[in-house]
Amino acid sequence: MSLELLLIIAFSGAFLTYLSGKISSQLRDGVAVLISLGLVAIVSFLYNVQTETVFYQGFFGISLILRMNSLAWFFAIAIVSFTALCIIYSLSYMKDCERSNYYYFMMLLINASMLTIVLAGDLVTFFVAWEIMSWSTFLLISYNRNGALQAGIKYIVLSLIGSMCMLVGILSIYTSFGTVNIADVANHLTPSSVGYKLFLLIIFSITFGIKNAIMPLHTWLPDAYAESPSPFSAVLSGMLTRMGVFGFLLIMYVIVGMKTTLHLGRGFLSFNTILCWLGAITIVIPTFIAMLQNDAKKLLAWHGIGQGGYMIVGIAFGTSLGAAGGIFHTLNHATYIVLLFLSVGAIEYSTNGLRDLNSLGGLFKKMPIAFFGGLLGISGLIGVPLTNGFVSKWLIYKTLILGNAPFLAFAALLGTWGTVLSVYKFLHNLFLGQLPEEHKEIKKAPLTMQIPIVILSFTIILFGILPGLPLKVINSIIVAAGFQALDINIWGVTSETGTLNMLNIFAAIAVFGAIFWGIFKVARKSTPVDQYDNYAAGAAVPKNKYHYTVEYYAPFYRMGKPFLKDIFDMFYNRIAEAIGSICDSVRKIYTGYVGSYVMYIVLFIASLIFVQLTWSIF
Amino acid sequence: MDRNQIGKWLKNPGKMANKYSFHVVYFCTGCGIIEVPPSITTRWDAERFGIIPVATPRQANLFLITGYVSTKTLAAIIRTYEQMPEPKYTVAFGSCPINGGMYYDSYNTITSLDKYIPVDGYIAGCMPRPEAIFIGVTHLWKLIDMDKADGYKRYREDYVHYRANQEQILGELDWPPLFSKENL
Amino acid sequence: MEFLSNYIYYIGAFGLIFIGLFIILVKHNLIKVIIGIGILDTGVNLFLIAVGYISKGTAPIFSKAGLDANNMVDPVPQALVLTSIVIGVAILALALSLAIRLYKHYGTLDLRKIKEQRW
Amino acid sequence: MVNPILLIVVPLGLAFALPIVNLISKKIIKYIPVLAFLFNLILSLLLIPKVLEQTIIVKIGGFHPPFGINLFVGPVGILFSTLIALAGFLVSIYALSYIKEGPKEKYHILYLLLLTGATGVVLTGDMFNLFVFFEILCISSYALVAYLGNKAGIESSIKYLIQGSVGSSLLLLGIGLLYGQLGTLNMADIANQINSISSPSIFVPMIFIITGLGIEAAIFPLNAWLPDAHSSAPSSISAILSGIAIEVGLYAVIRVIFTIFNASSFLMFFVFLGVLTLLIGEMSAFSQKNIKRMLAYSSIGQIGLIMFAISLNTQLGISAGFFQMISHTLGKGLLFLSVGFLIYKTGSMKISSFEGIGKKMPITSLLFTIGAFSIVGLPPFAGFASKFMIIKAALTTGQLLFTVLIGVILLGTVIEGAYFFKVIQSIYFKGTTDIIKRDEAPLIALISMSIFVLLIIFIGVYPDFIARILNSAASEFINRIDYIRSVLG
Amino acid sequence: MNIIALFVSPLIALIAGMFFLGLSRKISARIQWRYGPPIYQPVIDVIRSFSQKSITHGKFFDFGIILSLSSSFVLILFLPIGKLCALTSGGLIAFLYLMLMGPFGIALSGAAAANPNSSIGISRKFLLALAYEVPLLLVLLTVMTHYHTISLVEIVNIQANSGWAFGSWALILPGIAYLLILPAILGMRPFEVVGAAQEISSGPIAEFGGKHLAFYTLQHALHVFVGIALFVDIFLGGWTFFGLLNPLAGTVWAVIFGIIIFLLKMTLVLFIGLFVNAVYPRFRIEQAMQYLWKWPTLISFVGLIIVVLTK
Repeated sequence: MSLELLLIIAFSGAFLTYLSGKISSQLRDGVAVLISLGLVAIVSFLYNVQTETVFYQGFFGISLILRMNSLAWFFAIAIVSFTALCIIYSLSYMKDCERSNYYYFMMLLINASMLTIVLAGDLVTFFVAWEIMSWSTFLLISYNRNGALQAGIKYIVLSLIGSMCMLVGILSIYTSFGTVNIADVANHLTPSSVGYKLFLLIIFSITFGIKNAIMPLHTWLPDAYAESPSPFSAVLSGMLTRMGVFGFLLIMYVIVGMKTTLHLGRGFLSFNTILCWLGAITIVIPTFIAMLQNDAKKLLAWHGIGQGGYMIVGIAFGTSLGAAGGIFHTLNHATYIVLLFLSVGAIEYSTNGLRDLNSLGGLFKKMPIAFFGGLLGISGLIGVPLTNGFVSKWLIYKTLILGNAPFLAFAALLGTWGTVLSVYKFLHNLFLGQLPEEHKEIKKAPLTMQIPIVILSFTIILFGILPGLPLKVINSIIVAAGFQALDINIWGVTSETGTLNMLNIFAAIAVFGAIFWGIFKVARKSTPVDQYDNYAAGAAVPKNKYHYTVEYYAPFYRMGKPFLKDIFDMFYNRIAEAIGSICDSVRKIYTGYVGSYVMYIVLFIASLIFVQLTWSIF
Repeated sequence: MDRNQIGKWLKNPGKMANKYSFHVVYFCTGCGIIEVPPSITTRWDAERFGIIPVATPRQANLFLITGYVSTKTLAAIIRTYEQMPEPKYTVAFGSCPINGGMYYDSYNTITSLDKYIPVDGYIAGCMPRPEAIFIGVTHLWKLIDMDKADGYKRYREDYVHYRANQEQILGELDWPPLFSKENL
Repeated sequence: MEFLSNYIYYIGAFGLIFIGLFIILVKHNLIKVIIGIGILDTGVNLFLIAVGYISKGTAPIFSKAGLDANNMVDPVPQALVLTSIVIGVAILALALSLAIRLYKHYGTLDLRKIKEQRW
Repeated sequence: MVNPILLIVVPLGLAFALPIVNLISKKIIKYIPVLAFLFNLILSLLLIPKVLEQTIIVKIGGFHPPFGINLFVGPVGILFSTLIALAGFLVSIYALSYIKEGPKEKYHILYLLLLTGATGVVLTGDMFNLFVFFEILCISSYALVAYLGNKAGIESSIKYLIQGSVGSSLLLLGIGLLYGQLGTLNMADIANQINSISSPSIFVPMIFIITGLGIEAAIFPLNAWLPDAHSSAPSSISAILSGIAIEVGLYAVIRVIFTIFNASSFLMFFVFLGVLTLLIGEMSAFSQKNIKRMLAYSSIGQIGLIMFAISLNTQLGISAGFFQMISHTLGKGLLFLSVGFLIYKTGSMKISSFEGIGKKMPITSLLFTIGAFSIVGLPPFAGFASKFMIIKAALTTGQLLFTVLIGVILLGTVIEGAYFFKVIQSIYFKGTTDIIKRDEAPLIALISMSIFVLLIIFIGVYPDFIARILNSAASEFINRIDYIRSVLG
Repeated sequence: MNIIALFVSPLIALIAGMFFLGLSRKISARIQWRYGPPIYQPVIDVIRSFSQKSITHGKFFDFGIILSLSSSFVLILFLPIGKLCALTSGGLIAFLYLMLMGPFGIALSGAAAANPNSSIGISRKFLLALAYEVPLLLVLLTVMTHYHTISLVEIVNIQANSGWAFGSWALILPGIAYLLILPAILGMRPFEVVGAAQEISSGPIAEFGGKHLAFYTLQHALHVFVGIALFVDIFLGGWTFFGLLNPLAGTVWAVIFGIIIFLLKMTLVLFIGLFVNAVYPRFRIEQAMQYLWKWPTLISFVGLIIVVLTK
């Protein structure tokens, strides 16, 4: 199966889906699912394939290349599988929505463009696919109207800034070396000056930092996640944002090269240290801002930013454990954040679009599948042992502590404890507590929405207990990047400085769980009671009001609110306003009075003469 | 005190533990509550008998009704009693819960509490001193030993009547019956 | 004095050009501005003629004997000016017709008040 | 052998024949421009391979170049004439359904004249001829701007006229000064002799000529007429003005600078002017409420970008500039044409009135979106390829200044992106969510716009298709000696 | 050894934990001039709870508390009790995460009860946890950085050779910080904000009765055990006592005496905590957070900086 064919299927599948939607919606659903599952199948057959093909030479004579290696495969399989799950989920979620043809078209187009990004063997293909991804994402973020419009503009403006930076970087590579083939560029770059490498790293870091929402550049993300349709939020947070991580891997460890990247600068002023610190800031601040959110999706969005920080810290720290942890965390993050968004989507579906954390509650009795999805999702997000999040976070922590970076480790650990608070709030306010009367009878989430949730929940546990499965692929990635290989077993990581064996932790928890479950069963049977048979100091339980949700961490809010503002967002907004007003005043030079226009003509002549007399350029 | 007799423990640990670990819900309806603080603090130290106050009926096994019971508080008393897990014991403290005491002719005082919930023991007096509480508790121990502190069983058996009595004085109750037909 | 006689046409031409430009710049009345354009045009035309004109020159007819080629007036600028005049007329005509239509719309010819199209 | 002079003669002749045809039948006149530009397009396409082999010099009346008027059909000329014929052809197809009111025969006459003027400007090798064709272009565009006869049209037209006639006077003055010193009007001849006279006396005519042409080319302080005129004209004319007229003006400016005056040192000033034009254009467009005005300001920005590219004065830079011209013609033409029907159906130019139009006119909206993407420079559309080339050209020079200016230009692109994306949002994601009856633009207009889209995508994906002609066009500007030699022999 | 530890250490922890609960009640009583309950009173309470018929608010209400208790037991396996340590996988980081699971299970269970008192209690619990985790993480990071290992067993073993951490000048500040936050970790006064019986009806466990309460009490006992044991392991050298056990090295007696020394040390630490507990009133949650983020954090931060700089 050649890579061109894969991409042709991906892109033409998107168009095909759109066209079949014109005929009938069932056909379209079928085609969309078929295409997305087909891509999963094809990509999984490409496991362990190493190829490189030139597929097009018509663009200024540049050889556009597709290549497949372990890094590409790892991201490709993640992209196609998560998209496939989200597509399946969308079947019922988007059933009665307007423009659903358009929605599927865009989903598959984004899927195809992401696939192209990871398969790109040269920077031009990379950039083109990156841009297609950017604008199609914009078109889908705006899909929900109203608040989504502002989010879309924010996204596309930042995205454009990022891609312009990347364009400059790519073209400067092209002009210096005359090639954009990633492998060749890496070779050419080895002897070039440190300053040039640093320039490339910084300029690409801006692009990927914007996409991966590193702290001062994160401002597009919360709105965009919150306002998109939930299955797309899932793709957006799971894979699309993480194209930034892919980019970082590409620029740091493939293009510039591991050895060089890790030795740029000295001490605290080296490139990767600064990136690590940005990552640490990205972990801590968003995690705490997330605690203040009242919108379920916005809360998850802020965590999306925060978790991105772990990946950056892991990758930028530049040890084999750290890099493996960072890459693994990318996959894990995708798993649980997709799961969480899908769970929230299920709630939205069942409660007609409610996702306000203050007006829901007690849904765990009504929506058990979504609830277990949410529970496992937040467990993964926290990194509770036996979920996959634990393994990757463990790898990152360990590398930070043993790498003598206790402050970074502190930031990372603190982020986790902040995460506990906010995700618990998420779970509590949505699923636990008192079930409001109005939600006693809710729409059942259909099977197509439950299947992805179940699959993802299973994946979280599977990768949590047997982390060796994905770590094997990741090991080959980091070896290709020039790191030392890790000693991977199916159940974890072996090393002299500390072994992780998930299987025996699992066994211990399972045994004790079984023992106490047995004791619990043997002990006197308990009476099930209604939620209204509840302690209320002898008074009757008030209906719909007996749930503590608003200002859940009130004491902390009182203390923290003055400090926990998204100052960067405010800063950017102020800049945008300033630019707006400058633009508004600039156009005032077109006064509408002809005399002044003629005056401009005279002044132009005068200025030409002035320039000539002063500098005599002619 | 037979707290240290291992034989008895092995024979019926549940009963023994229930005797020596009274977690008490004090229902502070009236002036009787004033006698409780001295009894649980340094002067009389109820904790040496294993008696400690708890905040919720879910964790309690002893219900101490300290003072007169008005119609309005009766609902709360019934609810609290029903929320306690079995086995559970009720002790009425002072004259008022027994027969209305000095409020015997008030229009809204319940004169006989045991029409509405089963009462395992009464501590008479207006007010009874803290020592009386301890005497009451030792009596309760004896009753438990003899399986005579069976108020919760009676409540279950005669629930229909208790419920009828409750409804008679309180009107339509806004909570469902504790025991449905299947539970009985 | 000789300077003046040599350059009188140029001075006149540039004088007209500057007068025209001045009118366009300063006057608010559309008709006056159009007149200014006319004057500017005339000035440029005059300048073109002056470029080719030789004082006391003759018509550039080679077939006629006795005429000194060095003393002939350059015919090209005259041809140019002819074209230019035609163009000027076209512009003036268009401008005036537009002015009439503009007056119908605005009820004024004051350019300071005709500022709907701006910014 | 086909004679390139037909490129000018046929539309001009048809323009004059049109009133006579009008007497016979009022129905067929609107097909005349279509035919004329179809002819021109075919002719130009046929000429391209020949011209790329060797430049064609047409000597009118058999006079030899320094004395007679000649046409210079080089790669640049043929590139532009193809572009003009293409745009003219497609827009005239569009106009078949778009122009429904007003004095139609006059529209078609003026339309033919406008494009004749444009073709003449790019093909001529004579300075005064340039002026004449320029005036044809200008006067017909003054009239066409006022075509609708409404308040805005008349006002814009008169303002355009005032500035334009000042400009043409300056141009003529410059030509006169040049003639006074060199005694020739042939461009090649002037170029040949230009080094023989002192620089101040070249400089004065040069600034007059540059200013005069610069007004039509919409260089920064001289472009005040542009937003008014482009927004008030009928959309088909806006497309031509934006896609052809200002680019022809810019062609004339750079022809003067490169070939005639060899003023490459002057280009440094033009680099800054270009960046300034771009910034002013994009910033003015940013908060526009009127869609056509926004597009007009965006054109100013694009002109700035083209100026910047060409002023780099390298082979790559100039060809990038031409490429940007092509993608701008296609993109902006498409935008104006699609907006024409959006305005026609909503009855307003306000962006806010387009809310939800994406449901009513899905195809037109899609075409608009693709045009906008191309103008912003998103792949895989033509705008990306040209922007790619421009940045590459700027970075190839290796000068820090250009790298910094590229940063400024990309900032302008971001602003451009912001306002275009806002419009796209309001087209698709605002307004009512109810199902609205489709009310699409007429088929014939959609076809013509679709051809634009196909070209945009084709060139965007396969820019090597036009690489050769761009390259030889750039060499024509770089090697002025060849130009002089090929004309003077 | 590991197999033995697998069975023995949970038992030791459970017994010691219950003993500590009883002891704390007794000691508090004695400090307050009361006679106090018998030292085995918590056991009676647990048996009593088991004998009672509890209520349940659904499957999840049960699940949370089982999760909490079983993960607390798993936590014990990671803790070196004397020389016994069943599991070392993951080291102190895994240990930290498992420490989280106990409260998390209770939080899930409590919230499933649909009682706002529970919710408020949980919110306080998490806030308090956040407040003491900041200094605690700093302290643990200091220790890990100083000894350059993430394994608890190794930390104890290093101390066997080089003396107690609390005795070394580099780690005295973290040790002090840990002592300052110990009451908060154990949920004692002045940080008894979570199960504040007087305001929020004992908080997260407001709906717990019968076996749920019994499980909770066991979990609480283990939690107290872990909180103190961690301090002993990290700062007081675990089983080591100035080379006292050196003659016995390698024999079973060394293990047994090691455990006894370990438990004695724990008792000592508990006493310190209890004295604070008995005489102090309760903080409000804000005051608790402000306190914990001020002095202990500052001290442990300075300690970390010292360790990093002297590295």
